[in-house]
Amino acid sequence: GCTSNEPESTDDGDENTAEESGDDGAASGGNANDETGETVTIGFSGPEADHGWLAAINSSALAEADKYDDVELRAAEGTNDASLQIQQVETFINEGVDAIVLLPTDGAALTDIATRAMDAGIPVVNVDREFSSPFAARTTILGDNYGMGVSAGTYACQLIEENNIDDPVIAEIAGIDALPLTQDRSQGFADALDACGEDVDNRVAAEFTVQSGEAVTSNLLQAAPEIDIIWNHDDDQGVGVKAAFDNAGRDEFFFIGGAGSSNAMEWIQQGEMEATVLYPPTQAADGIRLARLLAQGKGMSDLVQVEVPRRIVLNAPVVTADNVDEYMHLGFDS
Amino acid sequence: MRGIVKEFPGVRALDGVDLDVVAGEVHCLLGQNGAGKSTLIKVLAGAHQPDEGEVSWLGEETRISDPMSAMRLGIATIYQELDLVDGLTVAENIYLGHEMATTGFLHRAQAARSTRALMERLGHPEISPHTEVGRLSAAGKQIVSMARALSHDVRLIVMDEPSAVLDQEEVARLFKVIRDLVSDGVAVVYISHRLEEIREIGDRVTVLKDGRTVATGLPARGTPTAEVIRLMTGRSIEYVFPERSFRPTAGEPALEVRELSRAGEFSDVSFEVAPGEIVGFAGLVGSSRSEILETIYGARKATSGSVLVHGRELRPGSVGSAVAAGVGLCPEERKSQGLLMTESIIRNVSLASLSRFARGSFINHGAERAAAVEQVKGLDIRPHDPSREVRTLSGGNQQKVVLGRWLLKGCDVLLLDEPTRGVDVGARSELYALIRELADNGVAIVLVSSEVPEVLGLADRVLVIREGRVVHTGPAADIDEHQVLDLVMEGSVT
Amino acid sequence: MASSAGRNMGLVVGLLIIIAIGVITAGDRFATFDNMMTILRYASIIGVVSIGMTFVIAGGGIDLSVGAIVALASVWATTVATQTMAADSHWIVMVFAALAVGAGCGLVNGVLVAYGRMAPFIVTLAMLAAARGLAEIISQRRTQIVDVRDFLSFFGGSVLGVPVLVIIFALVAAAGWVLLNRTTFGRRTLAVGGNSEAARLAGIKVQRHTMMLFVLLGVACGIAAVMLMVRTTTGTSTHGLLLELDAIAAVVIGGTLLSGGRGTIVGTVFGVLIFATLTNIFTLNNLDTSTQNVAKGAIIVAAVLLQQRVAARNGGT
Amino acid sequence: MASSAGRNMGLVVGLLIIIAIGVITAGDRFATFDNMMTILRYASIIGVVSIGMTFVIAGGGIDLSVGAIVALASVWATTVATQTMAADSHWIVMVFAALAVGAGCGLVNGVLVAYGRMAPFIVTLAMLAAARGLAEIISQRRTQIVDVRDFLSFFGGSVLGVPVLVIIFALVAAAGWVLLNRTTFGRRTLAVGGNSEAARLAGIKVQRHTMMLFVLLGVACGIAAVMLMVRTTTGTSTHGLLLELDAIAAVVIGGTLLSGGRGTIVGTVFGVLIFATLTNIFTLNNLDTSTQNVAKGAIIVAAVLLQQRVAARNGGT
Ligand SMILES: Nc1ncnc2c1ncn2[C@@H]1O[C@H](COP(=O)(O)OP(=O)(O)OP(=O)(O)O)[C@@H](O)[C@H]1O
Ligand SMILES: Nc1ncnc2c1ncn2[C@@H]1O[C@H](COP(=O)(O)OP(=O)(O)OP(=O)(O)O)[C@@H](O)[C@H]1O
Ligand SMILES: [Mg+2]
Ligand SMILES: [Mg+2]
Repeated sequence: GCTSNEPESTDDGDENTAEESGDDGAASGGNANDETGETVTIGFSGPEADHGWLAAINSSALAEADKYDDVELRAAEGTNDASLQIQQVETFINEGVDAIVLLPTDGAALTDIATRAMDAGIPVVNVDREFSSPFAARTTILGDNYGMGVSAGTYACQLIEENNIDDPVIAEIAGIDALPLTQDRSQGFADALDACGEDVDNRVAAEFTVQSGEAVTSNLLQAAPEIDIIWNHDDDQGVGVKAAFDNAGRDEFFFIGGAGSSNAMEWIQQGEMEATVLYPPTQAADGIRLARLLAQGKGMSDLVQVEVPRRIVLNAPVVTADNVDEYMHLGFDS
Repeated sequence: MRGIVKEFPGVRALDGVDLDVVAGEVHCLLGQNGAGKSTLIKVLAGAHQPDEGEVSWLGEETRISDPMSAMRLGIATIYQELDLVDGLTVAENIYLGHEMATTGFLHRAQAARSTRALMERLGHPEISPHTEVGRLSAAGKQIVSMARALSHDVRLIVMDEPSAVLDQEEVARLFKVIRDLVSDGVAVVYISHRLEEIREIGDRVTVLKDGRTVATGLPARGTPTAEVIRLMTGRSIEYVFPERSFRPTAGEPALEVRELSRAGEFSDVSFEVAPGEIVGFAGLVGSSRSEILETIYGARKATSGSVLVHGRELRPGSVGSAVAAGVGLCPEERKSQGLLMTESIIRNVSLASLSRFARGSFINHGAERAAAVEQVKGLDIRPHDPSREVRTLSGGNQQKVVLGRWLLKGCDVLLLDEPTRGVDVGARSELYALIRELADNGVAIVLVSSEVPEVLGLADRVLVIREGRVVHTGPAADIDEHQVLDLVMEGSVT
Repeated sequence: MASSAGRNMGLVVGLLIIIAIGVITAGDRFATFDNMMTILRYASIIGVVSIGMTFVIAGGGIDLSVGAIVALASVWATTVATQTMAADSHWIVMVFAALAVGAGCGLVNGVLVAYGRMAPFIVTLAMLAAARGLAEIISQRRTQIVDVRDFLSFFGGSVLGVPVLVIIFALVAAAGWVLLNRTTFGRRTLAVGGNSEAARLAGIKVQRHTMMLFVLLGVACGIAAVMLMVRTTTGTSTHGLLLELDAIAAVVIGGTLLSGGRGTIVGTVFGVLIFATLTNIFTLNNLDTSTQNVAKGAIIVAAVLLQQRVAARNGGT
Repeated sequence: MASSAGRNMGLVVGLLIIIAIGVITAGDRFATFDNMMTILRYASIIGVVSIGMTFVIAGGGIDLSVGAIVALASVWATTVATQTMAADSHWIVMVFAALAVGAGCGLVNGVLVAYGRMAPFIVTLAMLAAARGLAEIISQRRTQIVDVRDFLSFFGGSVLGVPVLVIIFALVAAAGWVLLNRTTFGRRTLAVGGNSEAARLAGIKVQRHTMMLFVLLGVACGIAAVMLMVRTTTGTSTHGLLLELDAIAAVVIGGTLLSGGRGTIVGTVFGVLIFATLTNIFTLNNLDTSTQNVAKGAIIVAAVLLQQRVAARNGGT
């Protein structure tokens, strides 16, 4: 229940929509909220930027904070160790920052400390990997991992139908298998395929790295001499996956990617890739913006609501040759 | 012990050995290198399990399944290879395995007190219970091993070549301890290659040859040495030192040591060795003779002074420079300093002269093997199989392997630190002849030995070292054993 | 004794230098009681494992599987079955489960090393793979949330302002110190690590002892798993990733010989604190991970060199 | 000689068993030339590193930084600057850059271990952190794509159906075998690893030799980096993650003693092939990663035990 959005405070909403500064380019939609307000300190902590997508998460967050004169960012960068990340958040609490943006290594593991931050009066913006308690974050902004799988699966079903493939061989190259997000993506993919009566024939898991992508894919290609559709969870490892295709001289299948790196978009433009399912790394940047608004007590200018909403779930659109130009600017360097 | 058989892969180390020891006697166990003495006592100590045969204790047949059960019976053993833990202190080593403790908690003060008492009894009050054993010399370690054995409540104490690293004075102390033990009714099994010791301390003798008992219960004093040697070796050996043949010639010394010092160990050591000359170092254990040799060799860095070989100064602290100049060292502790235990005899022997068998760094294995075989034959290393792992050789044979390395290398200057340690009488006289022969061929030799007769018998010139200083230099012919001992003890002839 | 103090001098100096850097670069935020507790809480989990690791390394072994064992223990102790049992009876059930899993894994390691005569490196590498795989299978790769409130409130609290986790670490360290320095078990550990043949001839049951060392470390991993469950309120197969490297580094920087035969608990505690403080300072100063890594590498080398030099000056040799 | 064949018997048997499993569970897809080449191509990169690792381990050391060095070398050799130079002159520039970086890192490791007298484990742990951090900084965490076509086409091709990468592996293995078994360098390596004090007193320059071993491994890492660049057409800081564990496992399973003094190149090659074949069979059978991990742990233990038993029967002691 979102009890915080009191209807009577809509009056203040007017000033939020009053002006557009418009100097931030199309994507950022600048407005009165961008005007310098009281200076706030925001703590940001994310997982170790050990591959392109996460590196883009970090760099977009830093870049976003840089745009605002009234934001002082404490970036405790990168770790895959929940215990260490807890230490980082504790440090933020000790320092008394005004808001925390947290992309947890593991949502559940960081829930307790995030709750403590909230109890200490520091609003927490939860990015990407969701906490296990609604009390742990003021706002949650999520990429939709399950939805990503669904998009990929649905698109695969569409391909099967359009191309009249009988008894299609479908392969899946997952990311780090031990991560819940990988499980969510695979689940979504399986559910969507199930809806059109298909299932995954071969599944391997890489580690989000180019090398692991290449290694598992070259073995996968041996395991399945004929493949119709391959969905690769992650465009970072996709570079390796693609190299394995080229090494083996195989291209009989539709190659669908995930996340949406610039490489993937270029491949789509060049016709070397069928599609990729977007999972934008800009959510941390959005997190920074929201944290700033929260700390300054502002709402979102495009909403009538006076306050920042509790939960924002990003869409996971499929980028294909038809619409790639539209999404090109979101592509990140992997 | 009756009909003990112990086989190792490829060797029958013990082939039906009998041994009877009665309370209150010193029973000497003799035999050539590799005869099986150490193996036999390891069976007795529970460190090896015999393949056949039985052990009776106090008239009852028993099975000694591990070292602990031997200790429970009251059997304590001093092993040939000093098996102490370097990182632990003297007291900790002595009580290792039977710590003074209640419910697992140590009584450290009590252990230190008892250690001091033991050291006192062994005549070494200067060794502190808190010293790390790794810092002691070989002799110091031997004394700790003895203290270790005495710390048990023993009825039988087995000593495998305890005197090998000790000097005469130490040996005298050891004998006093043994006599005390014996008079308390403790039995002692004593192994040594120094036959004169047997005569002095032993009551009865058992002789082993090739894993078999060839004689048992011989009276130690009543049996002539020649007879013992014949039993051990199957032939008779002239147990004498070869003729000295060195004639000093004018010309450059092969090795020249000038005012060599190392802080805290020795100072102002100067001497020269001419080609073909043997210079012997006499001195007490701990007088830093080994350190002097190692410093000459560059294995330790001198604080001051210099070493010249054929007039060319060696780079201080560089073994490479010494080896390149033709210097070789047979180190004191063969196991830790000399041998690659898990490698073959061939590879141990060829180690210092590898490049000789290599053409452009590719090794010619045939030539290498042939050279090693020659050393195995020349030194009579047993068994004669050169591809055997050194680990499986008896102590004396291991010593020969180290020697073989430098014989093969063919040095101009050879530094020998206790070269006959643990070598049997037969081999010993062969070694003496060999050292002499080397000298006759122009090699300059520095010999360190704790056996004064050996130094006097072999060397042309003797340096007496006392507490890191040279207290006497002179021709070996001009000095006798007594004078050396006086010098060693007092620093001057009385 | 004197030489052991000397050996630790380098570490004291090292830690002081790092603290000085902390005060200079982030003074007001670094030198607070809260921040100290933050450092200690973080250090406590690695610390407990490192104390156990000190025994295994001093005894001549090594254990690469600690992180995986922590993960498996945390997963096992937070399954629905275990938690239901704990909720019905007492939270001690969860603790017991974690310790039992830890001890069990340690036992397998120990038996293979001691009686199977396999290299500890390889045995524990195999355990690393197997335990993490098993943890994934049991948890079905889901993060399991701890629901037993009593458990969390017992371990999550503080006594006189000191978090229970930190107290646990202190107790484990104290117990480890006594065990290593004041008992026959400790002496024998050093003997086994220093010269196992000599230890055997002295009548020590070397194989059994080696096995016990791994069990001991397994139990330490179980304790660490409990602590991690408290800290993160979860059990998951990704807990303790690369913990083995942190623990080994702390132990070795502390002055325990990797080849065995010498071990110091005080040194290990210092090693852990040095790393934890460093990490905290990195956080306070907004350092990015790449730079952190480079700095970490340089600091490890510098710390060991410093410690060696100081030890050489104070302790001889 | 005889005993070395005996020692490898266990490995031959192990590999045959694994191949049999492959044929039974995935016959038609497993036993094809293409699949064999896939296995070999996969094995070749780990293989080259493992050959180098065999020397370091046989010489009494260990190197945890190989994966990080591979990453750094691959990044350095694919920077815009290097690639521009390579495009302007010759692709050999890239190879040279990778080898130089590898050798340089190896040199740092070697100097610290040999002359700084630090434990190899710690030195290379520090290098692991530092090299990866540096690779991230240089690449700004971007995956750098290889554009130099000549480079890719030279190394990416095949000779008589055998991929160039596999040929490189074969050449490195052969050179390693000769170096270890037929030269003074190899003999000295075993001596240094077996008893460094004895080696020193026998006149071997132990420190210099130790240093050289690390440089040698560094060069092997450089070669592996080139191979990885070819295979993935990229250079990135994430290359070679956990490569160190794979390499060490292969070496030790092969029969090289972790404590030094004994090394076998043939064994290492078998170790690498066993792992690579196993991974391939897992994939062919669609095994999930968790089960793979558990199986891998069990197989490592089984392989080592098998090898020990066979070696004990054939080789004495
Ligand atoms: N572990 C082992 N493996 C194989 N052979 C061994 C082993 N230990 C000893 N031997 C062999 O057993 C025989 C007896 O050795 P032992 O050490 O008992 O001789 P020893 O009489 O003590 O000789 P020394 O006087 O030289 O010490 C030798 O041939 C030796 O090579
Ligand atoms: N009686 C002793 N027992 C044990 N250790 C001793 C004794 N005397 C001296 N030490 C230690 O040994 C060191 C010197 O030993 P070193 O081995 O150099 O003497 P050495 O004359 O070569 O004796 P050895 O004849 O046994 O080789 C001394 O500095 C001291 O620490
Ligand atoms: Mg013997
Ligand atoms: Mg000496």
